[in-house]
Amino acid sequence: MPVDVEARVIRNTRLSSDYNVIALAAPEIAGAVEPGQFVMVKPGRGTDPLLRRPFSVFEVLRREGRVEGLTLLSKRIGAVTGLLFDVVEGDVVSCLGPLGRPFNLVDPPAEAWMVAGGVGLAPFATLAESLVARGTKTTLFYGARSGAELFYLDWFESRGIRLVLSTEDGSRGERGRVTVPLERELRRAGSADLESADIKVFACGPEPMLEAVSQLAAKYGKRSEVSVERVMGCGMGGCYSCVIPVRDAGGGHHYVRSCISGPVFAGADLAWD
Amino acid sequence: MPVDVEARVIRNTRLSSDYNVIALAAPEIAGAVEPGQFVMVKPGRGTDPLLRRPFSVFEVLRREGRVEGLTLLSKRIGAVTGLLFDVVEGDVVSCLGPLGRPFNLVDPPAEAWMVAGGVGLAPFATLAESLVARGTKTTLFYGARSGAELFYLDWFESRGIRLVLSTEDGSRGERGRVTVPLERELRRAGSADLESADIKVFACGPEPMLEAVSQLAAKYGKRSEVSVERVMGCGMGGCYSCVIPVRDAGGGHHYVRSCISGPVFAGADLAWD
Amino acid sequence: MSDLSVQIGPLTLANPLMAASGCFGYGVEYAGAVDLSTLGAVVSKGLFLKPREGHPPERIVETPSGMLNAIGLQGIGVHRYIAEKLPELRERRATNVINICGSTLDEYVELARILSDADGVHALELNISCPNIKEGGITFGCSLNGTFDVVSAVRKVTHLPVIPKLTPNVTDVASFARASEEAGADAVSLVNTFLAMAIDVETRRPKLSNVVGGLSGPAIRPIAVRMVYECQRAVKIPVIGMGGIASARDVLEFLIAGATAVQIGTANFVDPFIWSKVLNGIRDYLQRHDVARVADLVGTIDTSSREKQWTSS
Amino acid sequence: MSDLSVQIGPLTLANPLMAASGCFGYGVEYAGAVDLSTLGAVVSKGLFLKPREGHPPERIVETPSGMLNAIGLQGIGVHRYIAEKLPELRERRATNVINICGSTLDEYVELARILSDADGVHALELNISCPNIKEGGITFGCSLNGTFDVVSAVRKVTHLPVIPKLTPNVTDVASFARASEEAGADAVSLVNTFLAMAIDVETRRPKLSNVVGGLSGPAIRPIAVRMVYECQRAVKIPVIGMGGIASARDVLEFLIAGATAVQIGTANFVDPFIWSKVLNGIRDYLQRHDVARVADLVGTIDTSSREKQWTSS
Ligand SMILES: Cc1cc2nc3c(=O)[nH]c(=O)nc-3n(C[C@H](O)[C@H](O)[C@H](O)COP(=O)(O)OP(=O)(O)OC[C@H]3O[C@@H](n4cnc5c(N)ncnc54)[C@H](O)[C@@H]3O)c2cc1C
Ligand SMILES: Cc1cc2nc3c(=O)[nH]c(=O)nc-3n(C[C@H](O)[C@H](O)[C@H](O)COP(=O)(O)OP(=O)(O)OC[C@H]3O[C@@H](n4cnc5c(N)ncnc54)[C@H](O)[C@@H]3O)c2cc1C
Ligand SMILES: Cc1cc2nc3c(=O)[nH]c(=O)nc-3n(C[C@H](O)[C@H](O)[C@H](O)COP(=O)(O)O)c2cc1C
Ligand SMILES: Cc1cc2nc3c(=O)[nH]c(=O)nc-3n(C[C@H](O)[C@H](O)[C@H](O)COP(=O)(O)O)c2cc1C
Ligand code: FES
Ligand code: FES
Repeated sequence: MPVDVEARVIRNTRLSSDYNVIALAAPEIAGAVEPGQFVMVKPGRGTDPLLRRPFSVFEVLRREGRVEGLTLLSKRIGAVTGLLFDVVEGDVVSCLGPLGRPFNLVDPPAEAWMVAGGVGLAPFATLAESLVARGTKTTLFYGARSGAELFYLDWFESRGIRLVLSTEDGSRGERGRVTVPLERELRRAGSADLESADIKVFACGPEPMLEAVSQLAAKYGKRSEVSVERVMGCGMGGCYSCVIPVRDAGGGHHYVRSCISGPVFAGADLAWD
Repeated sequence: MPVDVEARVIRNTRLSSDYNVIALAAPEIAGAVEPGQFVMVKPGRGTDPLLRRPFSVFEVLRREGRVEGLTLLSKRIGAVTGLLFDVVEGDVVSCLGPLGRPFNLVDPPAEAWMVAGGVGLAPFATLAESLVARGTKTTLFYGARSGAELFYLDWFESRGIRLVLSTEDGSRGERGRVTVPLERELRRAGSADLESADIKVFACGPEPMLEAVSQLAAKYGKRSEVSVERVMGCGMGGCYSCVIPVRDAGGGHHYVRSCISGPVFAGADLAWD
Repeated sequence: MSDLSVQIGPLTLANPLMAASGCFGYGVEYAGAVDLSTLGAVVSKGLFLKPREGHPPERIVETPSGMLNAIGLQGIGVHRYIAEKLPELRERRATNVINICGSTLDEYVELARILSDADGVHALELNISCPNIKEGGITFGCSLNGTFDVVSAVRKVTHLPVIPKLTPNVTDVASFARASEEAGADAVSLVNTFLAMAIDVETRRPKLSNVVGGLSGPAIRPIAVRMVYECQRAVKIPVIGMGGIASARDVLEFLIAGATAVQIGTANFVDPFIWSKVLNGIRDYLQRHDVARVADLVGTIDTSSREKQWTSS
Repeated sequence: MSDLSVQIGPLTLANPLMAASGCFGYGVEYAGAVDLSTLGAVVSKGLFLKPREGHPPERIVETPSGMLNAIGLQGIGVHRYIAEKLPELRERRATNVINICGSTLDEYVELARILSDADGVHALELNISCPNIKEGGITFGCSLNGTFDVVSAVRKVTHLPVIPKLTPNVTDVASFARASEEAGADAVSLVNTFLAMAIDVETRRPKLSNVVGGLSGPAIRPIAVRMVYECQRAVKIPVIGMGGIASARDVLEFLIAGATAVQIGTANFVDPFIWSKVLNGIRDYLQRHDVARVADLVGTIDTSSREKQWTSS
């Protein structure tokens, strides 16, 4: 079960005018979290903003071998992300977690291809670490609006992750959507001149991207798991706000709560229609 | 007219587990404020807490001859004073002012006797400075629950203010209410062996204390001015929340808005019932 | 430059922003903070025929994202208002809407008569919705017949635009808008405050001296928007919307829901300089969205479903 | 140690804290966060006879100190509830209040019949107040006759305590409490959510797929407290209060206003560990104020005037 921690802000690192990384002293959560799980956070006091907001756990912080806390990668889009952008060391952020179903890892000789769109990078640092620990060959396809919004590249490279970058404005990596290089490489992998063709695709980003990635994976016969971001009121299965349609046996769909049945789903299970 | 300043917190000094002094970078207000005027402040963002709260301007901060900002002396009793207790350097506090009618100063040979109960000390630092600048002999009668809640004594002493202290628990100064030494000295002044018997009494603190001080002043034939603290919604005369009954010519009373007709009133004008 | 003017019956407002009754004193209090001629209108504090002392303190209490008030309509009465406040308001070229309150139908009629003869009065807002006083007012506002009767009686004695102010404390606010329209109102305004209370649990006493009070502020905004939306679809006369407006975004939300103009109340307490900020925000929006006249936004809410609709298997 | 138990008709609750319908899943979701047997009761998510898919997203939107929801009563239906959820709830010794919703009077009756035979059901809460669905429900809740009819029909077919849940979207909620009492209700609960809406001004589309939704959370608390106060004075049966409760202080406010028990909804989303915090806060208060039984607090609001009262000269 999740725990609720009144976490002290250890530091707030601004990456750009919209993105920041907040380090929180929440070792109880950081020690228990699995890649793909999330926390529900609330900065400040008072009842406005009222509800917590969901965030992937970005990094698990360790110091002298002990888990010290976790970080969140936040993109400023509204009330709570605005407050998180402005927190200072010593402020307190309520942090409830870990929540949700994690990614299902893959072991060698299978490969892992992670596909991140923008702030969808967030779940892939912990996923990468877990994959690397198992010796799984891992690639990060990472797309953003511009080169200035591609973060933590060194972090991933230093862990031996292969990077395939794209930006909408072409300022770094390939110009255009991240699905373009993804499809090219999937096609190439299908033509069997790659070492291994057992590839699992993991994706996080805007839903149209997740849909495209799922469909590409299916087209090239690969498994996929996607982490969806629906508006969540509670993160615990209590409110039924976060539903997403999944396919059922009869060919129809039904709504499931993405907070407890997800946020990670097999790409093939979602009813993208 | 008042101005609204998004004032940066320069520092937050905790004086006890409930009292703190916040220095705010609001030179526009600090440069215009007169003793007894107040500001309406709101820390944080969002709509809870919603309304600003009134605070006396405690000190005017000067650096190299220029007005740098002002301080507030705050006692933690609820939502906003709780937030103010916890602000850290760099936080922003909206600050609207200066507002309200100031004290009417006195010139030598008249003397000024300031009577403060608890956080009612707040308006007397600026008042003392103005009085001292005019050469007016000034005494501070200052009562609190205990010696640990008597603040800024050195500050007043170093400016040549005579201190008469009292505490409810007797841990410093005289035991009991501040009105006891006040009455004793008023009586003595009445008996004319004091240098001057032209004394004006200024008071700020809980309303029962203000009532007692006004009545004592009247009894001994002295003028008094009191600064009242009613719940204020706007501080500008807009809401009619802050009313206080004043006497009218016919012997009755009517409500006036303490934010614009006060917060400083002649003790004799208030209808203490 | 976009056209910000809006039309309330025969009255043209320079822009859709009005200062809400009881939240802007008599207007003169704010003359130093805002040039009154730049407001769409100033709605006066609620006026009775006679001066009133109002309720004893506590008169307000803060609640989550809102406040309760039970001022009890302290006021100087219509005659002193005309003698002491109107001249300055005229001089400052304010558009003055007078919020009138009666204990009886006759009082509304008399107030309307008196004010129709006064120089510088541009419209009458009929306060039939104040939750804070026992006599009159809300007893009209909670009855369809009462509403119809007050509005038509006032209509008969004045050439001024008549704007009944509706209470949200009813099951079907749109029916009150319809009754007002049938009775000859030029517009309706809503919402007044929600009847509410708060208790000090330590003393077990109500926090307001009047026990109950009216809830205003951002807390009520989603309910007010819904009510404006309902009323605008029910009547042809303009709807003036209010309740918790604190930003340009909030004004736009009311306009899109169907308000022709809006009033700002509680938020003016928090920020007396809100007016120019909101006006600039509206101008900016109109420009970004290439809308020529603010009036073109009114009621443009698009409720057509663009969601992926599907049914269960 | 203070006695926290309260009596709702024939049913004794261990304490006055109930989890509000739709805000606690089916209860089992929260079994890891709170020992369900320590709650006064768990009110189920609203149940229809048949499973329902509910509305498409967006289903919620945050508002100042509140939230709108238009879930549309997605649910598994009464039969799967009995088969799949009740056994675990029984095992965890939860006191189960089932929130039932019908499109017709007959559906309420059938639901009541089915649930009366199920093991582990302790009371029925009649949802005649959901603002989010077009069929049934609120059409009963907004009509005195409708309320009377549903309550008396259900009363006839069940031995379980019957608790109609009242809507706040009416002019005079106390009259609905009276109609419920006359029809044989064991208690009434209130408030359900306030009909409200929010608009995305950039797209000019409603933020909820259902256009309108129900406002809950701290924003509505002062209105809910007032309504509980009014109902408690109008009826002899217990009143179960809710609306924006987020702390022990808030619970005490409702009890003092006249609620015998309370429900917590939205605040459970914000803090699923709220239950023990609130219980501890209540225990602490009872001790500080030397109150032996929490039931002794109910309706103890003191409205006698102690203000200095005087009239104008
Ligand atoms: C499982 C999960 C993990 C997430 N991880 C991260 C993360 O690691 N980093 C991060 O920055 N964000 C993450 N998000 C998204 C994040 O929760 C939202 O950005 C946040 O809730 C916005 O809150 P706000 O108060 O700033 O915006 P609000 O003021 O609540 O909303 C501003 C606008 O954004 C829209 N909006 C709100 N939530 C979402 C959403 N989930 N998706 C798209 N639009 C939305 C609103 O409708 C509104 O129009 C995650 C979401 C989920 C569900
Ligand atoms: C002109 C003026 C100058 C003031 N100067 C100072 C100052 O320099 N330093 C300072 O610490 N305080 C000062 N006050 C009082 C200060 O405004 C209140 O303490 C503050 O508003 C409380 O806000 P809160 O959000 O912390 O408490 P809330 O959460 O709003 O209230 C907590 C409790 O305190 C009660 N309360 C609220 N306001 C007052 C009040 N004015 N008097 C008594 N009880 C109240 C409430 O009813 C409630 O029960 C001044 C007040 C006025 C009118
Ligand atoms: C302190 C106060 C006093 C008010 N006085 C009046 C009044 O005299 N007449 C009236 O019609 N409405 C009065 N109102 C209601 C407001 O005009 C407005 O309808 C309500 O506050 C909702 O708008 P808001 O949320 O922007 O404040 C008053 C409101 C407040 C807060
Ligand atoms: C997401 C959500 C779902 C709800 N579903 C139901 C429901 O199924 N049946 C019902 O009677 N009330 C339902 N309600 C209303 C709550 O039970 C409660 O009456 C209301 O939210 C006010 O309490 P609160 O402010 O503590 O949330 C729901 C409320 C919310 C927020
Ligand atoms: S977020 Fe509440 S059920 Fe998923
Ligand atoms: S505080 Fe609003 S009138 Fe004085």
